Amino acid sequence: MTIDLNLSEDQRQILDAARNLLEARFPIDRLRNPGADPMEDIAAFGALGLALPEEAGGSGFGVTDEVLLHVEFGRHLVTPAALAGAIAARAARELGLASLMQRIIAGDARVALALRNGDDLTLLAPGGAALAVSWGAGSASLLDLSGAGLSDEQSIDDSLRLARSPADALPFLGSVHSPNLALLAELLVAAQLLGMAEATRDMAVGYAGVRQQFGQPIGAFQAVKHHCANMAIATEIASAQLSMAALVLGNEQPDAAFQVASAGHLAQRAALGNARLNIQIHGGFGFSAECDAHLFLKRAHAFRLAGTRADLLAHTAPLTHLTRS
Amino acid sequence: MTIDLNLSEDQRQILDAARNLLEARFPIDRLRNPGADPMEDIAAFGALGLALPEEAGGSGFGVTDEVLLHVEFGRHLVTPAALAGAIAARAARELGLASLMQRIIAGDARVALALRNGDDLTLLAPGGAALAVSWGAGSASLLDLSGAGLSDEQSIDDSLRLARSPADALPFLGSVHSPNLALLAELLVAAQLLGMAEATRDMAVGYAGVRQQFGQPIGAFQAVKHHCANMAIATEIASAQLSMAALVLGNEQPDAAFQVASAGHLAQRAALGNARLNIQIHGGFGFSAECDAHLFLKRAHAFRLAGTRADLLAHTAPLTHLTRS
Amino acid sequence: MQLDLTEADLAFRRSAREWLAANTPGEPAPHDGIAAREFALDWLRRRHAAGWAGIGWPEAYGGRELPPERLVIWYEEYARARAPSLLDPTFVSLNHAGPTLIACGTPEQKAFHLPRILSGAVLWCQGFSEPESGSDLASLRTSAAVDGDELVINGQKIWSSYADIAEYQELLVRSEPGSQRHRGLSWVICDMRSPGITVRPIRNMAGETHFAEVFYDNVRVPLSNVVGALHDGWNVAMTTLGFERKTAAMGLQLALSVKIEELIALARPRPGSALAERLGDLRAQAAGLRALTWRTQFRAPATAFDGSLVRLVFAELSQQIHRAAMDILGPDMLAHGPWSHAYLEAYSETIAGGTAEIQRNIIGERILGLPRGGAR
Amino acid sequence: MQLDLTEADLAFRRSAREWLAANTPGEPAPHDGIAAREFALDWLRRRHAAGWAGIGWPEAYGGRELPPERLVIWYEEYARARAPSLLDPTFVSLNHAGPTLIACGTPEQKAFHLPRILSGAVLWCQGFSEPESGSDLASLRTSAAVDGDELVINGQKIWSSYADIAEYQELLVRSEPGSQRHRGLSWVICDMRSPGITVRPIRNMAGETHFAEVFYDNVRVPLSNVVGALHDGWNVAMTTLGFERKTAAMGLQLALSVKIEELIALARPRPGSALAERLGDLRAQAAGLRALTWRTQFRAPATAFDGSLVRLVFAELSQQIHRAAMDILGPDMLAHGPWSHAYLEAYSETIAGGTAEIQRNIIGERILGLPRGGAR
Repeated sequence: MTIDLNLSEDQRQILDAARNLLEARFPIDRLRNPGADPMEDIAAFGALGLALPEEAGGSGFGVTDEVLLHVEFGRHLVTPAALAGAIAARAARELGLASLMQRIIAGDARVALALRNGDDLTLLAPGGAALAVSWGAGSASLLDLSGAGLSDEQSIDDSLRLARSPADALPFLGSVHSPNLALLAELLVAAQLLGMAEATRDMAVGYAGVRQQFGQPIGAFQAVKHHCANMAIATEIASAQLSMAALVLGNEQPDAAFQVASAGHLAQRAALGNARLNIQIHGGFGFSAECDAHLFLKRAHAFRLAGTRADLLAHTAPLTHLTRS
Repeated sequence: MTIDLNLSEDQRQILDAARNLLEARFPIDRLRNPGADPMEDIAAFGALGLALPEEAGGSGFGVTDEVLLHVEFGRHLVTPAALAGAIAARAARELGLASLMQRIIAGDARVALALRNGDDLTLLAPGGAALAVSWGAGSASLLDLSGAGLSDEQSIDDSLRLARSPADALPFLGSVHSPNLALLAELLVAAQLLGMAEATRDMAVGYAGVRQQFGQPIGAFQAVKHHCANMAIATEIASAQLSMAALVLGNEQPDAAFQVASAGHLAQRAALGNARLNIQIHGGFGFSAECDAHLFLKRAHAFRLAGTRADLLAHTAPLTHLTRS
Repeated sequence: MQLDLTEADLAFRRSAREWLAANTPGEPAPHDGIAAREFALDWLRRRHAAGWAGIGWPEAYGGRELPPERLVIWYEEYARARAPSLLDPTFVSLNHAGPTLIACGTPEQKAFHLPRILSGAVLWCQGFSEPESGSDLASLRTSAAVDGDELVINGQKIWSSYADIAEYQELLVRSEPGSQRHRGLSWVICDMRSPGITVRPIRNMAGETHFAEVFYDNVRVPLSNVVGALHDGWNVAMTTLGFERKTAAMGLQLALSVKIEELIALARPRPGSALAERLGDLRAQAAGLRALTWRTQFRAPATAFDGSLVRLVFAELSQQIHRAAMDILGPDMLAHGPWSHAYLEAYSETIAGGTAEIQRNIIGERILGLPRGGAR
Repeated sequence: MQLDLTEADLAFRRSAREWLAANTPGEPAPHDGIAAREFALDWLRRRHAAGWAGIGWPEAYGGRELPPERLVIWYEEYARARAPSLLDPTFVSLNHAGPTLIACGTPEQKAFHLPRILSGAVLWCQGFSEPESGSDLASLRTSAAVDGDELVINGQKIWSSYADIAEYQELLVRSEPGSQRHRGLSWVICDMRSPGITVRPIRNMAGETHFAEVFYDNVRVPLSNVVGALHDGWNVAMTTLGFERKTAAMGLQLALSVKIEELIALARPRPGSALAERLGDLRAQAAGLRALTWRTQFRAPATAFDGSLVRLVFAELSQQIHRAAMDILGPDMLAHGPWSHAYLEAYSETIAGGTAEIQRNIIGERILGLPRGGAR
């Protein structure tokens, strides 16, 4: 078949390995004792150079493989520094900063994720970061944090710290015009959001199957059952579109920008909608800090802010599958 | 009490009389044999001059009373010519066209409702109409249909005919700048929409209580029960706001424009949302022409088009109750 | 995962595009009655004559046994050409009855019916729903008593599309007296010209009469018309359900995408406006729905329940699109026309073939494994 | 129907406005703990000293017995002055416990407790929910055994706001052993300093600890602390519910309106933009909610179930407003601040005091008269 949406053997292996790592080292429980996620583990896994060519020190996998990995990262609420590192490594390479790229891939140069906020930047996971990455409108930029003397603060998410700075206070290491890199960043954000949507769907369904009220599991009641069905629908459509966008971007097809924007839109909706319903289904417990539900909500907001809200009418939406040539 | 939202004795009497008339002469069933609604009955009831002063040939009631009447009209899907007549009579009076006003109030001059559609007008219920009324942006206009030679056509609603004409092809009888009259027209449109929302809520609840599936009334299932609850919520909030807007407009309080715009917004939502849910709750039968559900949907669309979509940020939304002085 | 079309695929696309450009009917399809029948059959016959009917069907019955990639390309080109809606009177023949016979029919049933279906010689209709068993299909009561080598059918069906203009009906009946729920049903081929059948068309809210009630008064059907095993009709019907929600889905979805693009062209929304966001959201949803359908086609394992999810997303997206049209087109939507008509027709999407509420139950229970409620 | 304020009403408004302008605390209220207690009680004491506490309460207990018009004016001015949220540690005292005692208490109970509540001498908390009976309040199991002239209480409550800083608790217990559902419950005044009570604060998703679990180990409460008849606690609790959803609703709603106006000022949306439509819709909903509450205040008959509807509309509007804030304020919402805090707190609106799903059941069954499902 020339069209095949099954996982390849390679992909299955990456996923298995990633799941083993994440279950062992990144259980959601770890977030109750906040501290920076160990980037060594992420780097040792090869996550930060997964889709870079082997001659550049990467692992030579494709966009679709990397997307699958970041879905798993989203399920485990891995620090935004992982996504930032993967994008920053590419930006460094395109800027010809080979040794910086190597240090990022190796986990030696930690990268914060910079969100634009008017004339200011909000940096996610700035702790110990040597640089920050931001992107938008077809380009990506690296910022030097080494001399910035940033002081980080607690975010609403106990497990995520942030720092704020005027944008012009942070020196540029370089800015590269690269529509594909910007699209890839959007795609990885969508992947992480999808992972959160999957995890909250699973949490909600699991709880609805065991929590008893009025003499039966609450999942037997249509109101809760239909909430779960809506979570499943939002997740499935976002998941399918994410794969499609990854394939199209990987093939450098002309509709990549539209497909990625659609994936981002659907993933944002799924992650936030599911996070909300998950809290609601967990009731009073869901509103307490003792339940993990709020962690997914807060991270979903952080990652949604990392993704742009693309204008879905700016590109052509193709009716037919477009080929490269 | 200086604030009292109970119906006055007068209002109870008007409502009783209106309900008797409407049940006898305007059952929904009548719409299966399309023909123009008898305007004589409407006129004889005094509906077209209800809130005009007695010295002008009206009945001397207030805005709140007239609103209650038009809610009942909406429940019975009375021809838009009734609303058009009530507005046109006022416009004629403000234009000093006393004899035209008398003919309208008496039901002798039938009035079509003109919807603006770019440079064109769409006339609702043009059959036998001598004139048409339109309003917007603080003014109301009367158009002469006598020489227009309009040919009417079937609308998607078998019980409602319409005609289309370039706006400049219909001679103006006059245009009056009257923000209060335009607000009143919006308010009566909202009243009719609320009546439709009430009727469809009642239809849906009635059917959900008797239609059996899976061995019990479908209203016992949360999905249907919550649809009904949502219909009730939308109706109640629109109803409360309609009364508030009527009182405020009747008192000529400075927040009338905002209150009327809010009433229109909530009534549109209730009428269309309830019409849709009513069809869904009736299932296959609801989709058939044999069920009345579709009539309410189609009329709700027609009346929504008669109301403007006011900019709800254009006015001040008061926090406190504003008094006239 | 891969997504690569070959040169041969592209050649196939060109040939489909050319044929459709030359042959797509220019006039709108009639909505009901004999005119709708003739239009749909004529269009099917033209496709059949040129080798474009049933291109995924086995060659033995007139198809071309093309793989799913080619079907996708065909449906893409079909939508691109603005060809007539697939939801026409041939829909049940081509997408329910035909595939069910291919999956469950006897060699004789297949040999007799499939070529007739594909060549546009006959139309089929469906006979599943009953007045008292709308969403609760398993509660159906139309009876079929075995009498020698015949079934004698009594009862009533409803919402049978195009029953008034069809030659055959796929009919689900209770063949085992006293059986409960899903057990004891049979799926039979019913000749609509049989004595004892009365068809009463029902007008729908869009003003059309493609639905009908069908009454059965001692209608005799040979036992050889049972498809699958006697009393095993539920499983056969579930096969049909799977097909309905899979095979033609691609084409129907792309037709929705065409509508979204038409609306964008009509509305020309200002960037950042509420309308722009709404239309952008519809576009993204349509893209996601297409991706979801590709997934059911090109990823194993796919189940009939995936189809349930796709069907529901399709239904609600279709209604959202038509509602947007209602808001964009203004007073023109009050007059008869293709958009106002499509708007009204779309109300059946969340009702026919299982209400949205039932689809959500299925997703909750069959896909997610949530418990069934005593009452739901 | 009429809506006319008198000169005396307007004078009352001026005096409220002036007092609030001079006395409204300028600093933000602490969220939990002793600081929250002291802030709230201090603010209540100031209002009490100036005659602005319990203005609708009977004069005998320190109130002014003002009619609903005056309460409306007071709440309007309170919101206009951006005075501290009514949902502070005194909320249960002033809006649950106090009104319940007024309605159902003995003369002794009223004489002792009401002045203490109104003067800010004590705080009350609620003890209704239990871990296994969240939405299903009638399934509660905390027991109260009659022993002479005392009740001996054992069990556990949860989601008891400010239990760690309150002197008294309105406690709903099963006083009749083996009783089922709504029967056999009693509503008692529990002194939180009684031996056998353990309070464990629970951190919520906004990072605050105003909720708590309360454990009862042979806690002795005099029978004279039962409010209403022994074993008739369900009816007493339903009274409380009615009050909760009515009296303070006006002030809470106007506080939402203040937030909407603040958002509009912050966002300055372009006319016709998606954001403008969204904020306009919120404004209209807030207006409608206000009108709905006026209706429950000024139209007879009003029932507790009307309150259910108002409560649900309020809860969902509150969440919509805070979601809009999240979208408008961008990355700043990730940092601690009043808006991000309020956004997170708003998640409790559709859970605490009966989930949105339960409220919709109540509307369907009690207001609309639909049948109860075997399982819902």
